[in-house]
Amino acid sequence: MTKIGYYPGCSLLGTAREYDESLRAILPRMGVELVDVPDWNCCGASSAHMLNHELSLSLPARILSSAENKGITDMLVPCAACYNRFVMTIHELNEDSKLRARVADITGLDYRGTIHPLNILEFLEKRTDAVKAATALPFERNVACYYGCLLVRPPTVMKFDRSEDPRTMDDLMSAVGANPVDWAFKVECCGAGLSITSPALVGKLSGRIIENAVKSGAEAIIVACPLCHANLDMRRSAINKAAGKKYTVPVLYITQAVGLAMGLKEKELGLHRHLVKVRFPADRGAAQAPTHAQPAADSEPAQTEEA
Amino acid sequence: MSEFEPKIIAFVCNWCTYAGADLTGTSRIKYASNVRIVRLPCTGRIDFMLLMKAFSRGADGVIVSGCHPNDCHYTSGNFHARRRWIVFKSLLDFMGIDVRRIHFAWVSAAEGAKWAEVVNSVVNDVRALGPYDGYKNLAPIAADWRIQDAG
Amino acid sequence: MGKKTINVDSLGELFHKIKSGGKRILAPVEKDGVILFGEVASYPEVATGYIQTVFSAKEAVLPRFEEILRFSSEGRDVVIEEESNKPVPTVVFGVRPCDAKSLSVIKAVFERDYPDIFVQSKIDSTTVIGLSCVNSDEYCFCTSVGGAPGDTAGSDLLLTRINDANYLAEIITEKGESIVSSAPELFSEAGNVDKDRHLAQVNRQFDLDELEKRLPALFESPLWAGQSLRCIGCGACSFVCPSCTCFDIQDETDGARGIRLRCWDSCGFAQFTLHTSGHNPRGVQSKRWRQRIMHKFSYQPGELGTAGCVGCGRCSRACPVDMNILQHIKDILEAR
Amino acid sequence: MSRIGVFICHCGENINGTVDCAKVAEAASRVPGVSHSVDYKYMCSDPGQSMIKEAIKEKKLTGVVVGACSPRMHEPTFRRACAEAGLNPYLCEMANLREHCSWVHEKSEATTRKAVDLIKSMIEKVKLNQPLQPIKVPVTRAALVLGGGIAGIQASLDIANAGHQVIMVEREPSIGGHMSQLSETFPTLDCSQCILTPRMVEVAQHPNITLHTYSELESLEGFIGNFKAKIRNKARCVDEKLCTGCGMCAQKCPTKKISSEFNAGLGMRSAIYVPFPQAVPNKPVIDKDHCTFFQKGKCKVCEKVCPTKAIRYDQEDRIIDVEVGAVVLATGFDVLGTDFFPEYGYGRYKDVINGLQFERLASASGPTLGVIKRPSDGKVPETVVFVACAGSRDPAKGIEYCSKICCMYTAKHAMLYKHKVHEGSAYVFYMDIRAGGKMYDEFVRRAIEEDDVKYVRGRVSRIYEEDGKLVVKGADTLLGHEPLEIRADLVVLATAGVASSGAEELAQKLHVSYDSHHFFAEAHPKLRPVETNTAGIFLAGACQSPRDIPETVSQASGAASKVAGLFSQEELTREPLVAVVNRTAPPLYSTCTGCGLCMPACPYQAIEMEEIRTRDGTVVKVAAKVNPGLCQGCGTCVALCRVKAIDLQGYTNEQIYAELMAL
Amino acid sequence: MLAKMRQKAKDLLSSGVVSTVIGYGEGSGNRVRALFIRKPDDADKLILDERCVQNLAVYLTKREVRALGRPAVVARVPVMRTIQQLMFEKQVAEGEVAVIGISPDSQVLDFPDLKSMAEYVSAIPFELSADEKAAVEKLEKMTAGERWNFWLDVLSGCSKCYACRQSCPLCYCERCTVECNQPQWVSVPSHGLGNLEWHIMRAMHLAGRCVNCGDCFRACPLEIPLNLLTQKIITDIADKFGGADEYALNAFKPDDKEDFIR
Repeated sequence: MTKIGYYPGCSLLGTAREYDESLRAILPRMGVELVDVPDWNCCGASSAHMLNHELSLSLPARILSSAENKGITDMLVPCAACYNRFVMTIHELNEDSKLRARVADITGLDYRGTIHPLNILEFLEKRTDAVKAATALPFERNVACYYGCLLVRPPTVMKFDRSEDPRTMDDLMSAVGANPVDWAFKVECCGAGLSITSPALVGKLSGRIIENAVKSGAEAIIVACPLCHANLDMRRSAINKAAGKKYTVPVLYITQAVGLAMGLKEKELGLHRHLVKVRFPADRGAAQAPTHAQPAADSEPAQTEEA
Repeated sequence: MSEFEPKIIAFVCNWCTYAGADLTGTSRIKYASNVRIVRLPCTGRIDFMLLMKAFSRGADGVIVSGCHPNDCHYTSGNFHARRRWIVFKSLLDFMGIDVRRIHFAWVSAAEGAKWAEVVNSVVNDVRALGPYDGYKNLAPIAADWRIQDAG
Repeated sequence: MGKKTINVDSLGELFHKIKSGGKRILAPVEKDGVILFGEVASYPEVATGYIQTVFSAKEAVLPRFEEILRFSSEGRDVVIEEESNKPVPTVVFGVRPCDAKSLSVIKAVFERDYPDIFVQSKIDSTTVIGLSCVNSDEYCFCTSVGGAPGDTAGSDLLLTRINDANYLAEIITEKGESIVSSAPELFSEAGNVDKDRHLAQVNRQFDLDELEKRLPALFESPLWAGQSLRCIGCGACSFVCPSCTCFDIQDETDGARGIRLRCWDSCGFAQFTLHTSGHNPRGVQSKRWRQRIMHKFSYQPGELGTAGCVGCGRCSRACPVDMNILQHIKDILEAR
Repeated sequence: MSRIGVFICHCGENINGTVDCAKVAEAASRVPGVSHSVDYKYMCSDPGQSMIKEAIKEKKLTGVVVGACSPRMHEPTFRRACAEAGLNPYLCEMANLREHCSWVHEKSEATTRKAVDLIKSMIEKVKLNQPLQPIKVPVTRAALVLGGGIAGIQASLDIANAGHQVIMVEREPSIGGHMSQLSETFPTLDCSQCILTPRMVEVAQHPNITLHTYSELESLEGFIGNFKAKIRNKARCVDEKLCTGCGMCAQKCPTKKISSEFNAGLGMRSAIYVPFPQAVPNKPVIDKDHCTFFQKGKCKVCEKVCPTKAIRYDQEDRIIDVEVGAVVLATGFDVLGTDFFPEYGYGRYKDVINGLQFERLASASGPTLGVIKRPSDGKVPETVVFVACAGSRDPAKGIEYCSKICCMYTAKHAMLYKHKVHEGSAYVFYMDIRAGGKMYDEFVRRAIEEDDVKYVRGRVSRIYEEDGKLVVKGADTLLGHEPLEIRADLVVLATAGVASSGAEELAQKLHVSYDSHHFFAEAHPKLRPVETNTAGIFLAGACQSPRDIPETVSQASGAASKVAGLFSQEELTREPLVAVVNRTAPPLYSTCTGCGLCMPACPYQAIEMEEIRTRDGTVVKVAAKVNPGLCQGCGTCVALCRVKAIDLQGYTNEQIYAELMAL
Repeated sequence: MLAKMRQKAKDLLSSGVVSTVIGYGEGSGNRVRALFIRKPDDADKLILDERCVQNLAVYLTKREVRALGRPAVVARVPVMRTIQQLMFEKQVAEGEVAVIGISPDSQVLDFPDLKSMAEYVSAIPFELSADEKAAVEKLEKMTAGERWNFWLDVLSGCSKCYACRQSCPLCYCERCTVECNQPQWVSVPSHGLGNLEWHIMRAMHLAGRCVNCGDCFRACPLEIPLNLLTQKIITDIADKFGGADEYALNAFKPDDKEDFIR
């Protein structure tokens, strides 16, 4: 059993409990054991980020330092917002030594830079074989993989996959037997935090994502971020109102989809917590949607993404 | 002897700073007459030993100036010079030689005013530092003669 | 001339007397772990418990660099000032007998065809207080070249430690006498003292005459190349040697005036015999190494009647690559 | 003993106003080695110069120091005067008493003393000056032009018409370059074939031009006036002498399904092909990668049908050696493909094409014979969106420069589309329009006002296919930043102009510096745009950075005039202020230790290693040697050399040392 | 490990691959000296212990040694690094010298050619030891006046015997600039100016080349810490230029950082 640091963050113990439950369900079958980061605090997400620069760095820095002190090197951070904050903090602390010293004063802990935060896709991709091996019931559905923004932007700092047309989740879903469809809204904005201040706008933005996904023949939308799930699933009534149609396409976390492919029960994966019932029309097996034709040559000049 | 007048030797490149000094002339901008200019084709041609010999010859301050980076008439002379000065200035400082008496600058052919400003500021700085006796007393010849001159 | 004894504690007073007589005192002092001759004001500054200084007392008479003359040019003609070189009356204390002997070697070189006023004036104004060797190391071989740990040659006054309180003071020259007479109360009559008992044991390693006889035949021998393979051609052996006397003349000018300086040079340097034509008769290290041995043990004895080496062992101690002259001389004597 | 003449100029009152010239002359006369010292009102005047000449002749002077204005002003004048009097010009030096002394200091004892110091310093330097002769370098009066586009064609014609031999090397089977792929050209909309083809024929028939097509430069050695080039003639498998260009082989060739480079991948061609009808030379080439005979060993249809039996399957590449005096780089540029843009679908959508492909659609000799059709289903598009600045001016994509010509050809494309599909609607997404040439802005206004092309100021954020249409998501920043979606049938990206492939390797072969985008670097952006830092190698056209045809042609003529100027003299003479590695008597032969650390420092690659041999040929030493043809005299190597083996004539170590010590 | 080295020396000699093996042997007193082994059975005189530190590469550029035929040299890491530098400066060509490598933990290393030796030694990070860094920092922390007095005092003993130059394998120039008298760059007599100019020139001529073997310090009769100068330059070049250039002074980066040019 390999051990790996784990930072759940507030959403995975709150509104996105099913993300945590499904994660804890599938990991044992992949031979991975989670080691919680001791005495972790909130990562500050977008609120600290808006209010005070030093605060927005000190909160994640404190977590990183305490994880380092526990000897953790790789730390799984399933929530995209927390992952984004950690990577941004590491980037800024490495760039500016004065800032780093200032943050060290605030947190009282010295960030040494030996820790490496991993998002869920990065983590799973490294263990694709283990996932394949554990797949008992191939998840033969058309799926639209929705990456959202925080995992890939800003590209020069996050340096994860291709920022305009990412592929990691698509590959993972193919690995468990699903058929990722070719659609255009992989990284379009879902409205994020606006779902509190102006739900109608979220209805419109997320609605277009749902619409394009359904048009492309998706039977389920796969996400890797609690905020994406919240907007696409919880705000479904606002979406239906904006689109004037009733969309029933379910929204699953990647960990739930992998869990289903491993034959785990709905309860174990927390599917019952979703607002949009997770049901697939029994008749349709693998639909006839245009398969995601992998571009002939991987002409994506990866280096320009990072330039 | 009247109030101390420092002796400044300037090593300049022909295409930029020398022409800049010409422009200072044509624009009739006055500056201190303590400086003596040695013309060289490029800052790349300025050997670190010339700076050393200038001090041993009794200079109280040295100016080294040439084309701005990317302006060099020979494309890379000033880049090589800059590397040499970074190493050489650090070595002199490490040996305790008074690097406040050595001034490096980029003066282009269009910066006549800047040349006058550089010379004036160097002359004032070095005048405040006084004669560089530490270096001059190293050689027996200079030590006695300077006493003779001072008498 | 006479044997006295002087107490160790009264040396301080003797120094005081000499200083008040207006003389400069040079003595071995310790600086950064190295024993060198340096100017001292009082006896406590003098280093003890060493076998040999790194540089010899030669500096008192042939300094590393000294001014020969000055010149300045007015328009077309040149004005020369010569009398700028007036030696400072000096007492050199703690000179080992081998060093003291070397002063006579230097004197012989600089009197050979015309008197060198600079060396001559310095020798005349220098008084040598010798200090016999109580112990020696494997590099010393004074006894093989006509010297001895208690040899009086070259010293004006020779002190030999006879017990932990007193020195035997042998007066050898008038200068020695004048030192003693300047503070007679410090000295007391010495009974018959067996000096040799207090001296270091330096047994003879080779026969100097045998070496002198054998060398000329070895001029073309390959042994020089073999011996000098590891010699890197620096000047350390010549500069530390008490009897090396080669020098170079340099003019240093400052526009219209200048100063002519004499400074040490070494036959070990590759460019020492470089001709302006580019030819160098001694272009390889083996020839230079041969020259060093031949000069000291063949040419100089033949020309001046005294070997150019006093067996102090400094060259072997200072050599970065351990060219041990004693070993090499023994190899030469065994060479067929 | 040197006999130096010192001549102090009053320069009217410019010097004598604050410097006591008589006192300076008197002081100089007392310096050892000075045998003549006078001052005069105007040294540079005729009487002044004749004073110098008389003094040289009368007193047989061995050196002259003129205390006057800046050497950058009158050094040539006084050196010429000395030469006329029989004294080697490089034994004359100037002390800058005006710009560096009289004009910048008050009238005082100190100013005069400074003038005396400057004169004394120059006197000491002149004592050590050596007589030098200008360096004579023979010139081979033939030019090598790399690249057969409009730049190469124009340069070759100008040089050939100046009466010199030209060797043109073109990589493709035919000359013509990108211009031959264009339909009409802005701003006059005259058809590019009509204005280009006559020039191509003129090149082929010009007696002074030797044309090597389907060939590449293998290597280039030597220096200005004395280059030796090796050209690789790639095997065409067709005997050019026998072939009449009838085209039967291409017609009968069974493999027809190879995407045509000339048509930018929109049309097809056969395995043995002539790129386009007006190709020069009009001789086919066998594409070995796709020819069934070369891949599978059987077919040989072309050999059977060829009336003149010109097919040579066994033809080998040939290396040709030529000697040239100058090289003109005219290798042109390329246009980015659509697969470069992730947000526009990575080139997956057939109906998203680039500018060159639209040119082929619009061209009468193109795959659609000039009818604008969608590559996917061949239908005539009703709505076309043109996207300007696709890739250019985008640091995140690594291309921060503006490609200069896209605004113009985008307006042209929109205009051509509207001329052919009147009722179609054309949108152009742009940041700002750069139409700075003659009649350029008027051309764009015409597209907007007469041809009703809708210009939308804003960037296109994403293009994706939905229900057979291309949804173009953008914004109109002039009309209230409203997000805008256009459902287009065809999208044309005005992609960035980039350096032609292989530019970096070519630059390394020629030791020409290039920038981070692999465009060749000019010697000076404003004052020497057609030269490179390597003497004898010139630049023309878009290989230096993207530019339009008028600028390319004028630059090509500029380069040609430089070459003609170079060839106008029998020999090249250059200032002898070059570095020299010393040679001394044996056994040292040179103080240079052969460490070679100076070589990378030389910006002109002028230093090479030389084996010094005795008469019987044994190598006694390997020491550095400076090629006087290449050395420009910067002296970086001289200051770098630990052992002072290299010295710079005119600024030798001894001279500078003496100059410094006399100050 | 000693036996293996001796055996390797014997093999090299008996097989005729080399005609001389340069190694360490017992010297006078407790000292070690360089041995030039010509016959295989003399190889037993070779020794290898903590005293064997002299940089034997100094003999590789000596005409008399090269005249004996192809040499092999016992080479610890500093000596190997020196040979790598000599190769870079075209003084030693591939195949002209054989190397009996000694790894930091004193294992005998076999290298088919000098290129593989160079690769081996460049893999070992080139940096000053802790106390060398401390010594340099101690001086850097002094004021300029204190540093001036320190160097004047330390250099005052120098007699210009040039043991520091002759013991340095990278000072192989046949006519050293200090012996150039037209112009007289460095004053010959060993007064304050002559010594200062000599040691400045020596340090600058080793900038970007010195491998910090310490032989100049060991060779000086007065053990003047003149390798502090070359160590300071090594630190500067690593800090300011990243130390990636093969020779720092004939390369440059357009954006070399400095804070003193107006």
